[in-house]
Amino acid sequence: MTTLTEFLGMGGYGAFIWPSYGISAVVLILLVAFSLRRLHRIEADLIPLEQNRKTRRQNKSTKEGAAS
Amino acid sequence: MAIDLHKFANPARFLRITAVIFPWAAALTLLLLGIGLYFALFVSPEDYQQGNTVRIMFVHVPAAWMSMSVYSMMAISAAVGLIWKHPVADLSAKAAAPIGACFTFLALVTGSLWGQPMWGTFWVWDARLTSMLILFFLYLGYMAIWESYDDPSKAAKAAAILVLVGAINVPVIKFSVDWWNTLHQPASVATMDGPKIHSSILTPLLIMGTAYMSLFVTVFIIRVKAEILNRRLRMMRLVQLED
Amino acid sequence: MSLNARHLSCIRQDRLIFKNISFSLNSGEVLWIKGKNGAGKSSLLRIIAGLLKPIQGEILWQGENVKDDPDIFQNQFRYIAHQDALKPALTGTENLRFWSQYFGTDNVPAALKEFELERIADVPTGIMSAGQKKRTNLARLIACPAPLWILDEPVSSLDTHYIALFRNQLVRHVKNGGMAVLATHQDLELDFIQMLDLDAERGKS
Amino acid sequence: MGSFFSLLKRDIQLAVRQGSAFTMTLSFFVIAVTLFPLGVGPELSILARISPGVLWVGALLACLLTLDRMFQADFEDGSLDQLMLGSMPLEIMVLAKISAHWLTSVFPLILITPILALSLNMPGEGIGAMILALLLGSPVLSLIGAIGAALTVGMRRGGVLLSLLVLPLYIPVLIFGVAAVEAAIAVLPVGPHLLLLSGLSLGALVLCPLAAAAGLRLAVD
Amino acid sequence: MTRKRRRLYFVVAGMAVLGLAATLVLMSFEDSLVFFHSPSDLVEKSIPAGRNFRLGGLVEEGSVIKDGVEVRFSVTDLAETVPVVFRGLVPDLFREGQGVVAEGQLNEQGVFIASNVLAKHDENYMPPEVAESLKKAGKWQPKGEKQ
Repeated sequence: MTTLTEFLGMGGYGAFIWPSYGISAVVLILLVAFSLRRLHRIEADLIPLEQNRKTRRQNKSTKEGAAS
Repeated sequence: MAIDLHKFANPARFLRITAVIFPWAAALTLLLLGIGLYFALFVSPEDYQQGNTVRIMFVHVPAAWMSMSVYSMMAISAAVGLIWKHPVADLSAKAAAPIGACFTFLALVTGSLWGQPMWGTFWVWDARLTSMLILFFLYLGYMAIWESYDDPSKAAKAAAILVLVGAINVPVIKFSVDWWNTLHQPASVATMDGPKIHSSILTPLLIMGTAYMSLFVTVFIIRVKAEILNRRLRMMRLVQLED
Repeated sequence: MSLNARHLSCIRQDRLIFKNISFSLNSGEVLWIKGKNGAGKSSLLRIIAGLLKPIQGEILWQGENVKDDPDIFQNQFRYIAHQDALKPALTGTENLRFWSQYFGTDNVPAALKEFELERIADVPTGIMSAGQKKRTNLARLIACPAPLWILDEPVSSLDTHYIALFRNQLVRHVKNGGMAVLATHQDLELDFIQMLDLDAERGKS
Repeated sequence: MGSFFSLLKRDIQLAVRQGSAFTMTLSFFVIAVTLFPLGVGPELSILARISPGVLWVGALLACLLTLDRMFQADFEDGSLDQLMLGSMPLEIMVLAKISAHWLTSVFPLILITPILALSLNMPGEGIGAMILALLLGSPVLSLIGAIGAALTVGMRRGGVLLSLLVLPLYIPVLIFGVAAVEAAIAVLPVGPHLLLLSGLSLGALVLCPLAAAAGLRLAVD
Repeated sequence: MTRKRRRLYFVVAGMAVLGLAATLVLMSFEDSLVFFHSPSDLVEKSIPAGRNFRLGGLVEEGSVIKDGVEVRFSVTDLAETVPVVFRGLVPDLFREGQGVVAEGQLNEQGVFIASNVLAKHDENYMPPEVAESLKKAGKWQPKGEKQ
């Protein structure tokens, strides 16, 4: 128990060291999370459009196939 | 249409290559962060002068390194984008900016948390700290430009001009501690006569530095992919409008 | 003198405005560009003036690519846009004098006379009517002479009298060996005219 | 050269003709500076101590207020297009606009600075240095400002973005400008500070028109 | 004048002006463009009493006297020494032989009355044992002797 408190106390500098590590962790985790969320949103928005294009192409080719 | 093909050709290759790198970069980041933090918090000794506060260095210095490297990378990308009109160059500068801004913010905050117990103040207006703050504002301005233009190709050019103008700040940050009498101490690692840090402290620092670097690569890949897909999304919506 | 355009394409904000536009124009000719709103008339004129970069294609002046040597095209044309490029705080004469000095020419009194502006020339352009401003703007064509006129809706907000007056100026300019590229909805009933219909060009593809 | 001076002449003529902008900038400067004694309290020693910073910041903000009009008016009425079709290089055209801006918007501020400095109880040694520092350093304000003005031309709410882009780049001039005056007040050599300010001005004189011209090309495109 | 020729002139002129700018900036670096002044500077420039500035140097060995909240010490750059008085908490890194930057002003007696004291540390980092053994081996150069 004493070792843990000693460790957390960091020789009296815990109040500066732990916030440094904490804010670094928070900022970097948020950065990763927001980046991933943005990517997933865009990917989700793309899916219907891609399918739309595919079906139109197929329609086009079947039409052309029928015409020839 | 030939123009469209040109716009997609390179990004497609970029996406293929990064898809291979991504899992390795992500795994490396986690591994290095794990080892680095273990060394930083448990193995590394106290400094003879600064005691335990030297541990702040392991999150402060890598962030500061990255803030400047990311900006330099953006400046190079911006120049490439302006001169050769390479489509991925503009997007990669745009994708890197928020990451660089985060690193700069962290360097400033952890630096002031280190400064208070050691120097006796959270902040001083010396050359190193001030130029670092300017760097942070430059990142913010860069991102604001991207937000302010409706036309992405215009935004890319305007943002590139700003990055290149601000690039003059990077050598100022780097050499500020040598050019002026600052409160901030001179460079410890990249010096002419080798590192001035004992290996037991230098090792965790370098591990953390590499971890931050690979974290940057990981997030950068995610963000560039998002930008490329976003551009494709925009194009497809326009095509839909035309029909 | 000749002006040629080859395979011009224009993209604005990722949208294709027009593509593969070509024309050639010689001394004594007028090119009338027609098209619906948004067909790219103004964009085409701005491309010719060098204010806008085409995504592909080139402009040739006297058979030489303008991109290779911009000097040859410099000051060879006068561009009249929608906006009047007049400072409201300055009088008509002052505005015209500034532009003629800026372009290194000097023909202001004649310009005022030709466009019947002498009576109002010393009034700040800020209190002029739209038609008066337009005429002052058009007077730049005479005040700063140049062989090629690039005209974007030159007769909008002019009444019939002044339309006729402008038409006479245009005819005289062309008769004297000048040329003009003109985008307008109004038929000026000129006989040495070439037509370029951007809507029709669009249909071709 | 004829084009350069005709444009310079026109811009000055416009500023004189529309005197309101002229006096408004000056009044802003005076009011902003005189607010400090009210905010900080009338204690003369404190005022004397902060006076170099107050005057520099005041001048900087007053300059910032006028920046967005540097190209905006010409952009809106179509003059900018015409200016770009002239025979002189765009960079030189931009330099003419910047010179006009400095002469009409910044130089008048320098003229009334001594009076304001006295009202802030600035020591006599500082006032001369203040004027010299402003004369040598303030061109940077117009030069860097031109970049911001060019990049925000045609934007609906460009003013805020303009400040965000330009203010960080103003920090070095502010720091060295204030340092020059403080050195003079502390009876330390002022020479090096003034050299540095002139160096900044000369460097900006070359680099800023390039960047601003690139920004303008973007605006008309 | 052709465009190429003109551009060449502009580039040459631009380079010349940039060179001049760089020279001016470098010249100013040589002199007193600083965050703080050293005790030698004080003697050279004879700063009058009552002016605010920053004084930087090393805390002289054996000069620190703590008297309640008041701390008296001397700042030295090994050539000149200035006595300093400060009322307040000094930072943890404030030690004899360490770098220090004090803000304040001189009084009539030539004593520096500090309103704020900041510690400056050097670019060396090592564990205490290493520092100890370096000292023993005589390889240790305290910062003061380097200058």
